[in-house]
Amino acid sequence: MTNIVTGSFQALWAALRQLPRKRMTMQYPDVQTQMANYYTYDPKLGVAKAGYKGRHILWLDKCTGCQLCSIACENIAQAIEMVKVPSVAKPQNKKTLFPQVDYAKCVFCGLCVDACPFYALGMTEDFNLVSTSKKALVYSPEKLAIPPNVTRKKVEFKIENGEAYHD
Amino acid sequence: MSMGVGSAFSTEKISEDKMSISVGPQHPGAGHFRFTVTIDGDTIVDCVPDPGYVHRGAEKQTEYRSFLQSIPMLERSSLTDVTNIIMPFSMAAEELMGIQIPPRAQYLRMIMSENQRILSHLYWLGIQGIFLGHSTVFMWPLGDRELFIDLGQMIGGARITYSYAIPGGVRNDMPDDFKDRALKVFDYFEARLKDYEKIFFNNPLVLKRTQDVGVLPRAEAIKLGVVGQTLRASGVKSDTRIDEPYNFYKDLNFEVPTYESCDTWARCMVHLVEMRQSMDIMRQCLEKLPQGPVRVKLSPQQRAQAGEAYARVEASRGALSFHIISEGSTKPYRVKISVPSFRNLIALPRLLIGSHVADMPAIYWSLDYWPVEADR
Amino acid sequence: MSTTPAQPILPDEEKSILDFFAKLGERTKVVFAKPNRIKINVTRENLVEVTKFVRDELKFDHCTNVTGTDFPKDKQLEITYHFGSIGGTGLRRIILAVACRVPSTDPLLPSIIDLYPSVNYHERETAEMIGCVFQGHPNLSRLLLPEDWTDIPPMLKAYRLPGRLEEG
Amino acid sequence: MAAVTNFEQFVKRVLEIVFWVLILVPMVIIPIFFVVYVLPVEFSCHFSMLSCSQQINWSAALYLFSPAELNPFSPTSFISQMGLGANSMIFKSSFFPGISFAAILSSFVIWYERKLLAKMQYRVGPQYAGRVEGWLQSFADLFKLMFKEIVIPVNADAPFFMGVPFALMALSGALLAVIPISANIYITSSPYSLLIALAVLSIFPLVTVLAGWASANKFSFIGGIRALYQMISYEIPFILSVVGIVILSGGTFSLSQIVGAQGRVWFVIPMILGAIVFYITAMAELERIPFDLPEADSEIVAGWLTEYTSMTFGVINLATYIKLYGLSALFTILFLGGWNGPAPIPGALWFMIKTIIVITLFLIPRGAFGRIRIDQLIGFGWLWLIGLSFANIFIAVVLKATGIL
Repeated sequence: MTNIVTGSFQALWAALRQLPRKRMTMQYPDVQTQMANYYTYDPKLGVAKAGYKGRHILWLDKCTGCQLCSIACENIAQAIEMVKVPSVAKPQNKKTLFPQVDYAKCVFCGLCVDACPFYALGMTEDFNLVSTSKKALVYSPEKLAIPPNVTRKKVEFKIENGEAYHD
Repeated sequence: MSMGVGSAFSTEKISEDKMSISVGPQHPGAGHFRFTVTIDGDTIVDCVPDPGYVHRGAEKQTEYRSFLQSIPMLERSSLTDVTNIIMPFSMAAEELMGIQIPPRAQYLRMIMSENQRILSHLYWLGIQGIFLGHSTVFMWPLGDRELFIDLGQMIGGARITYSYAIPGGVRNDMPDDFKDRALKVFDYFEARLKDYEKIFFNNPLVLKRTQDVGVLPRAEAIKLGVVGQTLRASGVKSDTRIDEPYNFYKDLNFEVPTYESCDTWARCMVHLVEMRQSMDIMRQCLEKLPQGPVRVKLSPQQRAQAGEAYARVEASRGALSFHIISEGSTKPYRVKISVPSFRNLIALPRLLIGSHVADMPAIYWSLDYWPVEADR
Repeated sequence: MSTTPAQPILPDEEKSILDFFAKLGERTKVVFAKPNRIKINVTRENLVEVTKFVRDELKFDHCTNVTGTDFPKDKQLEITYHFGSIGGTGLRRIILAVACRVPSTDPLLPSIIDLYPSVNYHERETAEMIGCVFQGHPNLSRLLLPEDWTDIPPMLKAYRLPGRLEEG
Repeated sequence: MAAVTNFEQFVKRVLEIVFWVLILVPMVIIPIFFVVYVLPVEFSCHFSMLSCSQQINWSAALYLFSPAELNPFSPTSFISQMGLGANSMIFKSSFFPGISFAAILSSFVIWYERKLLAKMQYRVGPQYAGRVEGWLQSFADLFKLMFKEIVIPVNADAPFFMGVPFALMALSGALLAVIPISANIYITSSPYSLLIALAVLSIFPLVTVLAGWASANKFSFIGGIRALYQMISYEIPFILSVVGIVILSGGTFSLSQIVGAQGRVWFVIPMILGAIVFYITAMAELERIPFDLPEADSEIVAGWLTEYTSMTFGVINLATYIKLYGLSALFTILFLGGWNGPAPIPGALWFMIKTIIVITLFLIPRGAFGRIRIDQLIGFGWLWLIGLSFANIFIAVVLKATGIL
């Protein structure tokens, strides 16, 4: 019986001592955490560089239209399609073939980045891709080439004095 | 109104004094899973599990994909346990391809795997809390889980599905600031676990609900072939990390917790101690982490030798093994996944029959049954 | 993880298991013996007998996995039981695979559920996925597939996933 | 204020107005009405020689027969003569201290509970409704529930099924009727008000089992049966725990007189065992964690509430929280000296402060405990609580016989 009483009070105390602590909740639509760098792949070393795997970024100056990313995606999500973009004329890409990503299908595994031998594809920290139509989720090569612009206030996940909170 | 007549789904006619209730898939006490229990008063007299609501044919799907392309699909079978479910696949594939991965990659795999174990156990703890009516223990672990999700994100680059342990090593090296952050998180969380002990593991009402509930004796646990926490809570010191050490587990010091009481409480405690162990293992890994490459360069369409490989690891819920048969092509001929949830399912009717209706969620979730993983 | 050498050096436990199977003579045929992994072939007539030896003499006390594989070239189905041991000394690292080949046209084999209660759901899953019948199993009803599944068993090579036309 | 350009904005604007009217009426106009019309009457009661009962003998009928006697320029007397004044039964039972007051208080108790629980659980709780810490969250929920469809199951016993929310609301109102807020603010005054409160509380399990039965759902049925088990086995220690109070206060069942008997010392000090038993059993009566077995969501979906939707669910919830207020008020009256307190703060305010502290005590265990099992619950009730309440009666008898109190 004493165990029950002391145990109950200990449980109550463990709950009540959380009252003055700082909150862990992140107020997401107002703020967001600072994500890591771009996820990129170094084909010479054969290893990737750690970073957040958000939406892709396409460096148009480097893409040769070799379709390897599209082939890598073939049996995974079939999200990458090679499209002709005549308006973007680059010397290394005579056929003006560039990848176009459908984010309704993409699973963000990043294996397309690993497949690119020309340092042309990376993944950015932009994860907020919500849209009201499926068509808006198809990112054309020109849209992929724009670096993301995150306007939200960024917060950090801090651990101090036995409290973890977003600030 | 006729209560007590069998439900529309039951095949047998049930006598008037018994009632059959269908738990799941739209019941808050069961995930994508259904089991029909027949109750006599407050006692369960029969239980028929019915898995398969989220069967997606992962084994069939692998026949169409190369080894590398199977990874993102396979890890979605078990979202709380992604590294552990693809690691044996990669190990078996590497055995068939005849390659050896560098030590640093193996250490990174261990770090991610133990991080994943904490994530899975915290998720388990949250659901076990809410199944016992304890809403605070639902919120706390799911909040503190965020810290470990962040750790995983630092290395894996995603919140849940990293596709990290691929055949040939790991995708990328860990960032430089990982070690400091990880040690900070472990210190915080170890202090926090004392609060968890007070509010859940030593809480008298939780003890009342879990002790001597759902007892699975040692001999029966071995005979039924259960794995993981269920086996260790029945007093069997069995863990693939010790039985058949993969990666570099044989170089590390860690204890496998076992309990002799064989009940739901023991299964809870095994989860708690394993979380501490995992943090300890990760500390040791960060200490011993060797320098070197992390990935063997393989073609995305790497060809495997003909033959068979059977690789197993200790996943968060127990021993998880992949049996891969290859005929020498770029795609596996047959992949069979033996998942801990599916192997533990056999204990569910055994434990539920004879127990109270009120203990049903507690026993069910103490087996750590993850329907998506079991159905594959 | 290393490449399997042609003649692997086997630890003592594996050797004693192989010696035991050698004693059984014609009833078993060792397919491969690597460290930690041994696979033997048995015919369906000898399956129950051999698994009884495996359980009682070799102390492999539970089943970890049952794989059903379709070999359309041989017109055969291979059912592979993987046994693990907890009670046996030094055997926990070993997985013993007992394979049994049955013709696709007559996919009957005896159930070993009386010897190993742990194969219950594994056998049910294999039966519905590959279309074999485990004689003596008390309840071979649908487990993972939907109740209204009317196609051929899905793990047969003849079954093609809808929407995927290219060669698998 | 942007100009209304299309139909969508028009509808939005109208809904906004309706929303604010619905918010303002209970939140602002009723309190203003109370301050302007009721408080003067209250104070005139205090300071005049007239007793309150003499002022309320006017009714609307009088106005019909002799309108000339009314003075339309004195709003106080006009309202009171209309039978709508602060001392009229209609005002007291429906506004203050009756259902409206309790409902508004309950809605804030719901918000308060959610915030408190969130703080214990390391999170923030409701935050957006009302701009400041989500203080209007209960009203937002209320409007959400209002726009939901009421679904009556095919096999349900529709009259009983739909009658349950009304019965629960009526019972909660009946519980409030006998609970005085201060020496002068009460709905009815009866020498047997404690007995009436206990009698009303013992009807609740019948309604819950009726809800479980009428829903034609197995989970509802199990929940109803569990509620019946739990409430009936906890009824006995609940009633026994207040026997000591009755003994100590000289054999009276009137709540006002029980408060009067606590002038010297609050009964919580001699009757600590009774207070503990009352607290635990009241928690079981309220189906609050750790005794929320009848609506255990992980076991039996939502128990006897499973089939209730929309405002039927809302009304049941509201009735539960009004019951929470009623039981907390009862605890305050029986053990904490009711409206007794140092002079500058009026008695009613003292009463409210104490009641809110008691409500907090009822809310806190939800953050620290899980649910217990039905056999453990009943065993605990019969084994410990009844024994403790008998010990409490014994203490009361000893104290009374020795003349200490």
